[in-house]
Amino acid sequence: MIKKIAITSENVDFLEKISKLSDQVITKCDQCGTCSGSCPMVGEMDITPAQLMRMVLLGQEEVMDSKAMWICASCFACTVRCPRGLDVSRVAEALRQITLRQAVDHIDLNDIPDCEMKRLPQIALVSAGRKFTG
Amino acid sequence: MSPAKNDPRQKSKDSPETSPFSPGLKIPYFPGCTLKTTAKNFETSALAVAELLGIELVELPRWNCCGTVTSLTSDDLIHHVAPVRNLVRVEEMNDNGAVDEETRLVALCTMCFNVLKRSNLRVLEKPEELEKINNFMYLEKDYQGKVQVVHFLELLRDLGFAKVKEKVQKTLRGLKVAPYYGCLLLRPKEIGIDDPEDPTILSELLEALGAEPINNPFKTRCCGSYQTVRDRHAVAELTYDILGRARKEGAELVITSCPLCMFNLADRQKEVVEKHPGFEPMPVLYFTQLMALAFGLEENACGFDQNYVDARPLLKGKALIK
Amino acid sequence: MKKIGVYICHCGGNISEVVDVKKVVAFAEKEADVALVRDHEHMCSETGQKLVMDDIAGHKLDKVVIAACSPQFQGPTFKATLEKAGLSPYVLEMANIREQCAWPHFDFPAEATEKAQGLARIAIAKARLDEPLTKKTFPIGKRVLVVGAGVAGIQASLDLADAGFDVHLVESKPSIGGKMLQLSRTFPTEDCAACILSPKMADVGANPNIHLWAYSEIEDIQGYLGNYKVTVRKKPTYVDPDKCTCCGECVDACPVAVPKELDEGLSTRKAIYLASPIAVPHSYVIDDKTCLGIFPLACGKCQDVCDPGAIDFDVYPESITFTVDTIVVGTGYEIFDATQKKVYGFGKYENVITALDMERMIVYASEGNPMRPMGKKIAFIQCVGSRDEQVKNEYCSRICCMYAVKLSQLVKRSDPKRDVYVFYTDLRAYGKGFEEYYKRGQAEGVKYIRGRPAELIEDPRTKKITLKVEDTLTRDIIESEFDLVVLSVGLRPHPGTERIANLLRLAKSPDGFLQEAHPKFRPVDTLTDGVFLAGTVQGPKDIPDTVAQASAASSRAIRLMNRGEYDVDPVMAFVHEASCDGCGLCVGQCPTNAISLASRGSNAGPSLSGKVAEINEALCKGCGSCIASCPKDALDLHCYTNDQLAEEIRAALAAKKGGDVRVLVFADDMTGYRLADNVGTAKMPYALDSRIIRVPSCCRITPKLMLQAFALGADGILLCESEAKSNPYPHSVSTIKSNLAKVKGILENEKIHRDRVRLVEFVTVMLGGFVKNINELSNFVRKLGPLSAEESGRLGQDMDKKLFG
Amino acid sequence: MAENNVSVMDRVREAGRAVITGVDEKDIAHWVEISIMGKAYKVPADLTIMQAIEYAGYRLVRSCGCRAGFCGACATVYRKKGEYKLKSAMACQTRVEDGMYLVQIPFSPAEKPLPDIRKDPYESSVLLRYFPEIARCVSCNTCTKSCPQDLQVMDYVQAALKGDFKAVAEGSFECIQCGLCALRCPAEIVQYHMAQFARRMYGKHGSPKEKNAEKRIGELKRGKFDKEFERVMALSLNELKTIYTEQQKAREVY
Repeated sequence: MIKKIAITSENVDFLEKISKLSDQVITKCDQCGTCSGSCPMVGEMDITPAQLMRMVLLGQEEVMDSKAMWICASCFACTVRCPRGLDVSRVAEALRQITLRQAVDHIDLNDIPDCEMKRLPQIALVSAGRKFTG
Repeated sequence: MSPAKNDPRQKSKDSPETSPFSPGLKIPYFPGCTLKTTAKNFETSALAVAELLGIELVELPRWNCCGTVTSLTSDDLIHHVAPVRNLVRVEEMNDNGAVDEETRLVALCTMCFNVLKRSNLRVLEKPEELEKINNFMYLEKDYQGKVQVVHFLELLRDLGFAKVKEKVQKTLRGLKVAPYYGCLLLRPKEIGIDDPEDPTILSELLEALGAEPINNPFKTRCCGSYQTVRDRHAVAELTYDILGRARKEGAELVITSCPLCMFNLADRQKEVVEKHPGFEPMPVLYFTQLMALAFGLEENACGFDQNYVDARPLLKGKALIK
Repeated sequence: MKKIGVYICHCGGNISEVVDVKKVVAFAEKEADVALVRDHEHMCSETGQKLVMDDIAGHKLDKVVIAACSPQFQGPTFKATLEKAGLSPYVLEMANIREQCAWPHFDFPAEATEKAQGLARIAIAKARLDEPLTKKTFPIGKRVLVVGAGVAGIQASLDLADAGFDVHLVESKPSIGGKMLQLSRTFPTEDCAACILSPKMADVGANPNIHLWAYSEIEDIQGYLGNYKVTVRKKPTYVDPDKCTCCGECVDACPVAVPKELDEGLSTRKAIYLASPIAVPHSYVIDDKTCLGIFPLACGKCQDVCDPGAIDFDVYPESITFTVDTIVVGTGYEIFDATQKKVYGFGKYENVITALDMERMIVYASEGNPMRPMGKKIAFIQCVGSRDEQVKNEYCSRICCMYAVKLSQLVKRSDPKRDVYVFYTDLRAYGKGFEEYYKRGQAEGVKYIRGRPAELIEDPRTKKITLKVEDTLTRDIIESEFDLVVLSVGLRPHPGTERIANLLRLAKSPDGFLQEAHPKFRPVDTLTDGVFLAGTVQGPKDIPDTVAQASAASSRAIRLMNRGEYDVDPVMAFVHEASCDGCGLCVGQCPTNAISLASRGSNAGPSLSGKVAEINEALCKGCGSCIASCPKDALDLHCYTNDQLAEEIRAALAAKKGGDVRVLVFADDMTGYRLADNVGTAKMPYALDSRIIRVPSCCRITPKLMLQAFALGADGILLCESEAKSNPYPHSVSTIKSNLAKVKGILENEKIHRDRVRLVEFVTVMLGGFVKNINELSNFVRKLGPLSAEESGRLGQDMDKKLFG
Repeated sequence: MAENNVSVMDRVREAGRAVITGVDEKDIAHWVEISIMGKAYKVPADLTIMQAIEYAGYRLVRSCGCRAGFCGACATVYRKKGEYKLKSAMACQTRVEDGMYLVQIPFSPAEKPLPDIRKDPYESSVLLRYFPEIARCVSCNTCTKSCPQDLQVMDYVQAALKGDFKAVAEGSFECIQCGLCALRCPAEIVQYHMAQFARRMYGKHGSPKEKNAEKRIGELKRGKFDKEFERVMALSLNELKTIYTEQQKAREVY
């Protein structure tokens, strides 16, 4: 099913919000796809990082429903390669923050199975707490 | 505060300090929570080799969580409080004479290093943010911006790998080791300690130890980091690729400098084997463990017993341990 | 007793509907030295001009003042009029009572009329001191230096030589031909590059008007338009071209094999070699970096086998110096060093090559002796080292799209079973026949995939390359193996350009290529007189563009030279020898090095060094920036002399009544004055108490003149200068700033507000800004109140001491 | 039982009144003006916050307990005129000051996992397992600032993160479980429960055995106090009441 999208002033507001939060000039994105090709997690994602950038650029808030931003591991592989000097991982963070700031956590630390809890090192739990809970 | 004087933004190797390695050198050291628990062998081995190199790593008093992952949004200052608070402790150490004119803060854990350095950079570039944080922490002394965050590997590079070589008792000849860098030691550029696409610092260290560095094209590919909590199987796939590749390139052993990489590369091999029964487990060590071995330290300093995949059979095979 | 004719123009009501022309006439008649005053409906009309000519003849006028529109408009017309009437065009002054008076002040007829009188007075005051100067003319020869013998240099040289000019063509390599010599075929027509280039190369070799300095470097260039002294260092080839029969025995004898430049190191050559089968000059060269025969003579095998005895190790570099009149720079480009793009593993992976490598491979393949296998599955990666902030090259290299379109279909056509892909971000087929050529490639089965590959990984065993990329159109991640990956590398400025740019003071644009004088109207000129740009030295371009630009450059050079002389306005600095004491302070001040110290001529004067400042009029650009540096007022500028400006200032302040204020606006020719005209044309009102005085550049307004202005009753001074980057005198803004600092300092010492004098940098479109700044200053000084007689008095006292201590 | 309840409440109410009974407002020299839940009151200057609230006529049936600074029930927060800082205190231990804005806050709700200190392994990960939220600590130090016992709360939370039972136990030793830290924590950590668990684990597995306690247990086992027990068991309810009241009088706190 091909969706029709409208481009309205709200779209611009969303773009501006994300641009401000991520401190990136998202409109500079040239859609070359370097970020996607560099992303170690892209195989797990429902939309590619470049697609994510595109949707933000067009102000499609549906991007918030995608999983991509939660799958991003903030490894900055895209950051060091983007020909336009954009930091995609910061854009992903901005999208995560918007959700988390509405007190909607992505994971509940209490749901982690005990067997995992026994194994996981602090560093993993703390960073997960940072990225997935608000 | 003038960053120009001792600019932490400078990579330590470029910093013009005169003889940064006076004998009996004491340097503030930030362990981080994981080195106190699941990565004890990282710390013990590191402290031991540092001592042999004439460096005393003085643990930061009252240190708190480094912040663990840098908060990347423009307005989220609260998450930079933790790192800055630690930097304040370093300045305190200088004020109360715990160390002598030593504003370098050494980290072993790559993630701690990355976060501390990045927050330091940020508050130095944005004085207004530093002011906010200082006001927020009104119970602490203000952070003056004097601290320079360095990774233990940088310290070794500054010291010179030749010096490291001098200390080698038992050269690791014939040991094929693939360095694994991961992300946070190299990225983003302004934080990284080496070329983000083609780093060599660990290979140089290995050569100093007499081991044979194996180039793994996936040496800078992310291990999945904290995603290991959300989706361990996805991470296990990355581990499979990275280690499988190292094996393909001829490596018998992989070294890393990050406790999270260690967990994802080593402990996640459990999941890897479940999915890929043919997978041949690959021992993963902290680079400091190999140093300890090469420096002739006894096994408990090396802490081989605490690694998920036991490296000892391999090392025995190479007659490096009994 | 001067005889000044003053003419007031109605401009068909444009002026007369606001300004009471009769009153202006009446006013002008009372001015000293004025022989006659007339008004006319249209001064610029035939009748108007005739009127002037008749008066010059009839009343023996020696100066003419025309109060009408802006001199930017009809200035040239009236200058011509004066010349026709046998007067120097430099005794014409115009009072701009349309753009600066009638139009902006249309709402205030009375005040406008008063101002018009004031403007007329200023013009008359200046006219009094006008000298009957004539255009300066300098001789110029027909000698041209062309630097770099790539396709640009070759084309420029041939054009110039054919036009009968004397060309020195300098090339650092053993043979001319440049990069084009390495190419397989040219897009979009697929001509054999070497085949179409070799005749031109031969022409160069054969042309008697071209002195070819191959295997030579530019050592030094001194001088200026019409007199550039060039020193060339000729490297020894150790082979006497006259004796050499090109038998090639020596090559077989030579034991040293090194990577061959022509083949990008894909093949080897000997230490003695012929740069290319079609090399010009067609003569062998010994590469003394690798030869074993050069001090100490350890080998000498070639010498033994050379029957004609053409080889002589006992030769040394020689420096040759000659003089040229103009210079064409065509030092070209080098390809981006792909090892910088680490993710692509060039230099590490044997199956990752550059497009230039591919050009050579195709050449060899087409000759039937392929230098290496190409494989069945080939990928081209675009924008390698272009449009990439990570390697600090943000620009598009323009040619990579099309050469990839070419190479991809050449390899596809040579073996249709091949699988050929081009990975691109944007495909730019902008040129004539380009799009059609692109389509042809697609039709032949080359597949274009939109996405920039992120990384290449080599298989340690098969050495095949795995490429990872997002197909940004389908949003799929492609991860797939290739036999060969070709990097479409971009262009970088040639390292050799650096020296030349420094020697000739040529500016660079942010991308590192050389900066043209004007991006639209002077695309091949530089800001250094008589120096022109040809080809990729100015920026990436393809062969036709390069050739076109080379021809353009040569014709621009010809335009300067073919008359045998060239004219310049006499707006130039000159020295009052009587007051120059040869201290030399001014020498360093001149941005074009036009000032030097010469031994004193006849008329004696105060002297420290026994020398006196001398102006090289061929170099002087007439900016006037040197004048402020002279503590002795020994320096001056024709057409804008110290006395003239002082008189203009005096006149501008004359009618100032007690209590009201006056702001002097000095406007530079390039921008400030034109801006004032635009503001007038737009009928934008501004402070009536301002007076605009035209200068070549505000750096002409010395601190002393500013102090004089205050002393004479100015309450505020505004300097309007073109912003530094579009300023014809790039240094002027900084000079002005230092002058300004001096004056502000003195004002402060005298407890006078430092902001009474200001500088504003403009571009010609900032109309609002111009008005705003004038009004601001006028309101500002209005608030402060006019300078008291006592204050201006103080500023007037021993200015030299204040300025030079 | 019910009767018991009432009598306890009566004691409490008496205690409240005890402050002002027999005091004639005319005799009170010093008064302070405070606001309780946004309403202005004038109260004698020498009252505690809790007494002031009760003087103003409020009846505290929660957020008050031992009135002796031990139970932690009356922990509260307040602001003062012209200050932006939100201060915290034990209402029963802090004097009212002029211009205080007061409200008696309820206990902060908190989930308390029920670990078993006998079964649970004495290893660093166990704290995180029961209290994963400590991983969310941002070291903002708000807990320390809000602790009425002036404990270095943040420091012991950080110690918990490192699995250092001893540091947590010692750092939190004087915790009275008032819950203000948990109430103010932006990371929604329940510091005091975690600390209690840590103390117990440390007590059970970490800390050295206490000599005297073991001695006393021995004595009990050996029946050294059997006689005394028998005597008490024999007493009637009223006798017991009197003994208890005497004891209480002896350590009267009002």
